[in-house]
Amino acid sequence: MAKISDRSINLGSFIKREDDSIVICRCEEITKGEIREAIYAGMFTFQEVKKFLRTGMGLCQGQTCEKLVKNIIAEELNISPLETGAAKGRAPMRPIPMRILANDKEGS
Amino acid sequence: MRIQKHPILGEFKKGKEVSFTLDGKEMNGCEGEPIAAALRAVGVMVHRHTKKGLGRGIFCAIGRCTDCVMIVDGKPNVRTCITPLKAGMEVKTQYGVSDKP
Amino acid sequence: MASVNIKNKADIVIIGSGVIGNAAAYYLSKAGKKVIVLEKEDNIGDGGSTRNGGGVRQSGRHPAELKLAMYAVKNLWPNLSEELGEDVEYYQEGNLRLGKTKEHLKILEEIVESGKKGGLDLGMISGEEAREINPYLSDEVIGASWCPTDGHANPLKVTLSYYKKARELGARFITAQNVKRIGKVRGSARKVITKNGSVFEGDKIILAAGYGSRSIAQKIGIDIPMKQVLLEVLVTEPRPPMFYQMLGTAAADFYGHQSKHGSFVFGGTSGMDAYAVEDENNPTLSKTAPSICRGIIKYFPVLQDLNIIRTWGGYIDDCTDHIPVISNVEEVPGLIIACAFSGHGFGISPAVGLLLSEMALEKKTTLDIKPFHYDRFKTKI
Amino acid sequence: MKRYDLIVIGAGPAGLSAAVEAAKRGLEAAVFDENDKPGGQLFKQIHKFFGSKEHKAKIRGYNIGKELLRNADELGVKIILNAEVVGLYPFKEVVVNIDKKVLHYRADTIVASTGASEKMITFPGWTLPGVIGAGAAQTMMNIHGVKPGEKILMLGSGNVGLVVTYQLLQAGIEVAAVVDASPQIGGYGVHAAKVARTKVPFYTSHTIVRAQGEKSVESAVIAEVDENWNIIEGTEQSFNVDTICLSVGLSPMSKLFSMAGCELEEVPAKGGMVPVCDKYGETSVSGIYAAGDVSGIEEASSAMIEGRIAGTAAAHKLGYIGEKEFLAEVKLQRESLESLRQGMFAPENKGKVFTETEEGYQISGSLLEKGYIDCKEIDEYPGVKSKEGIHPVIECTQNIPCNPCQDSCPNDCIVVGEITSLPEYKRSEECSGCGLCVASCPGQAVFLINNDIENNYSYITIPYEFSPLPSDGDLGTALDRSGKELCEAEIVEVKSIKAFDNTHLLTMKVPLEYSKEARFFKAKEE
Repeated sequence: MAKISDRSINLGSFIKREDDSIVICRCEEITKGEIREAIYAGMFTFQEVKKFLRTGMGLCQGQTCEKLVKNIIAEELNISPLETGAAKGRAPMRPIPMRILANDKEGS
Repeated sequence: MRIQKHPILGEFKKGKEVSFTLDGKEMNGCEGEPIAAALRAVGVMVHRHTKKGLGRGIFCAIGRCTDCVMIVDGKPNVRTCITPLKAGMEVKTQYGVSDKP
Repeated sequence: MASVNIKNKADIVIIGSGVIGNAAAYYLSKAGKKVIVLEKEDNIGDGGSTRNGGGVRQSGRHPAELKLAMYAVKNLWPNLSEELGEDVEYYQEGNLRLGKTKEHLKILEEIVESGKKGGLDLGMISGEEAREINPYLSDEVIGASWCPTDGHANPLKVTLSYYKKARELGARFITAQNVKRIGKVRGSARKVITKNGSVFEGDKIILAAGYGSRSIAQKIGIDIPMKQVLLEVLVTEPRPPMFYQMLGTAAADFYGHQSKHGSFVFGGTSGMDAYAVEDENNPTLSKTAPSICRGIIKYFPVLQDLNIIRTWGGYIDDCTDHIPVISNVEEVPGLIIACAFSGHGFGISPAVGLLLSEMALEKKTTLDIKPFHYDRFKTKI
Repeated sequence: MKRYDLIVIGAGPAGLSAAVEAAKRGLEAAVFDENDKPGGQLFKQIHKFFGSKEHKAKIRGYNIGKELLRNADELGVKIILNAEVVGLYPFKEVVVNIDKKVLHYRADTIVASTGASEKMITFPGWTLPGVIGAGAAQTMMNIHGVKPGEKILMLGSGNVGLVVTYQLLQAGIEVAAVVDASPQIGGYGVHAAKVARTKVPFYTSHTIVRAQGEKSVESAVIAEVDENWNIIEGTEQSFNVDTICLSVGLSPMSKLFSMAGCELEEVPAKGGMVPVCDKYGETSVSGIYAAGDVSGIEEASSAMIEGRIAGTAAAHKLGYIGEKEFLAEVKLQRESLESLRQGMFAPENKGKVFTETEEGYQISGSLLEKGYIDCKEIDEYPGVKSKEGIHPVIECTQNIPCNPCQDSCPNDCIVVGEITSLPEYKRSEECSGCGLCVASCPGQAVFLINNDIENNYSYITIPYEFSPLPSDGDLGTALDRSGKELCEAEIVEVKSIKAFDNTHLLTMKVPLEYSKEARFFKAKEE
């Protein structure tokens, strides 16, 4: 459950911070500042930030950054990281060439 | 960088020495070990440069983080930490998703 | 009924924060109206709006829908990034619908005929001509329909940018609001009552909750004949730019494009989708992605070594006649319904948003909405 | 479609144990693992395990892995390697990528034991090549035999950080420092102590400020933090290192359960998002079980028991065993699991700081802060008592569920009692000086002291697991618990027997005054 459901709450104006340039999503190279700015633009859940910025949408599928992004959202919105929602597990669990996925058979 | 005699594990059973190329330069590694291990053993740290031009290397070493990807035999985004080294492999530093800076 | 908290009163209450609801919220907020948008899920745009292939296509549409698509492509899509202040990754590089057999060509010819009749720049081209446009196509392609003004955009960015901009303009979005029913006041639809007990009130209520619209509409005596159909999408690792056309096939086995990011986004069906288990988890089927991959490889062998990094599923609200309901409900004044987009709502979403805003403002609509009337459904005999 | 009684996903300690347990009862079981070798993290764990005999205490992780594999093999468990599970689909369908084909399998029960991934912290420069996970370091050195770096800074002092630091030292790598933002070391004191005595400094209440380097890491800057984790200005210091190891915790890899529609919950004490399970490990989807780190971060010993419980539950669900046998077996396993979950490092005590033991002994502040017990404090503990002739000195000062010292002593000199209690040395019994307690202590906290062989000299026997191994007559330096050089020391005996399992016993001769201080030996550099 995301805790904040009313999206009209006022976060004030976006103020840049010194550590905004740190890369959070290593695959897609999304910085902390970009994530913070998206939160100010109304992206209040992990999924929204992800869909808006591509955090966790790269090759590794959020293995490294999911927790980090949640923590940033939680900090900005003053909620617990548990209240920022989660990404859904989706196939394939590891990158798989199209040629191999196309070659599906009944196991024996 | 190779551990010669480990106090607990003794000597490591490695595959035979084979040669491969990194950006055209010939190097040696042990057959069957991950490409990343072979590269680390000869002191290579940078596997790729991101779109923004930042260097990346080994990070998780178990195929999860995808930071160590390189172009192997023409294919980009190959996770070198879990891809076994074979004789004659052509390994290239990856820039973004291509082999050109 | 208890009086409604002043905070919960608006000019227009929109149910559903998908691309349709968000677009309507944007155009209404831009017109200076007070708007409340209610979303059932915890996330904005959690349904089909952010689970589709991103086609902005005019070709292959029903003649009535074609007008909406042509209007959107001509007047709304080109400026959308600028208007919303976000790059929605709109590319107008044409649509190739591919055929490999004579039967395919027949299907394509019908599509071309229908499009042309509607005034669309759409034609048949040969396999060679298709390969000139897209050199990666397999030699097996013997012909295609070609619509140079079609394209694609990033559905995630479009849905959330409409949200972002509407929010900036003062629209109030509230998530986790599962609507129980629409309530009437003196004969008109005015109130929206949620399962958690909140009550919202508006002069107009726009019901744009995808398939979820059906049960809400039913409670006020309206039934839209639609069903949920599972749709799956997959995305590959990024590659340097290869082509930017929107792609589809006569056999409708897959569709998709290369995105600005470099990844390829392909959607499709396997034939098992219409009767897939309905589940709030939007599960994918184990055999659909392989089927889509086989489809892609047949037409684009060069893509076969690309890694798939994610697959996902969502449900479309498939209408019995496969065109949407975009309609005032005359018998329930104040209620406007926008649903049953049947899997092709994304490309027309800016136009639909605009039309909905006009309907809510009781203005003459820019385009004819009669064909999308909620009460149009007839029996076959 | 081929259907198994049980499909296990992940051939680590939990998964293999589940498969073994199920196969024992007649289930047809298959285990899929994405790696080219089974065993999960066990084969990276070259240290001796804690616990008691039933938990395979004092056996090294990789040997436990070998044993599990042997068991699985004998029972006909099918272990399929290089098998990447693509997804877990509705109705317990497992789709797996094997040898360039994607195969669909069904199972009546599934145990997913997919393990954990490493948590990360961010700081300027954290994406530089040379910043790696502690797990990555372990994989590189213990599996591939390649040093992850020449000089390393370890970030995080939990058990993983401490164990990996020690393994880095064993691999011949220099460790510049172990840094932790918390004011106390997070892992076992004994793990810290074996690192501290090699002179690796601990910087608690310190954090990394940045990693520096042009192409890859060349140095790391750390600084002290106050109680609110804010950096104290002017405390920055730099270390020239080529590698920074991150060891800030693990988080369960529960994506497969999410895909399968199992209910998940975020439990910070378990490390993150875990499937909601009943006491047998069964998730909200009937027939799908979770075991090991994926259901909550713990030690491999607990993972094995969880695996056994899940495997037994699967056997019961499919009617291979009756209710009575099931309940009896699970009761045993649960007791064994509960005994591991005791003491101050129990999962439920995560984040708590203890100042005294269950018995009421003060916990050394120096141990918590710097990794070693101050010489002034050491006499307080029940394992540290002097006696004429040879006798053990057991510097084990925290309540950890572990008792190989008691188990190994043929003369019953050592008493632990309750598994988490501090070991006590019974002066009434005769110590034969066999050294089994020294070699079997997974924390390397037992030493033998004999002050009665030679006037004015103390003979101190220490556990030693480094290369090269000194020999009789070698001269070197005796180090104290902090790694400080004390005096010249001569090796008078080196004992290496099979039962010691590569923990060698070095006996060094030092002046009597250092009897209570000298705890490590540094060979003279060639």
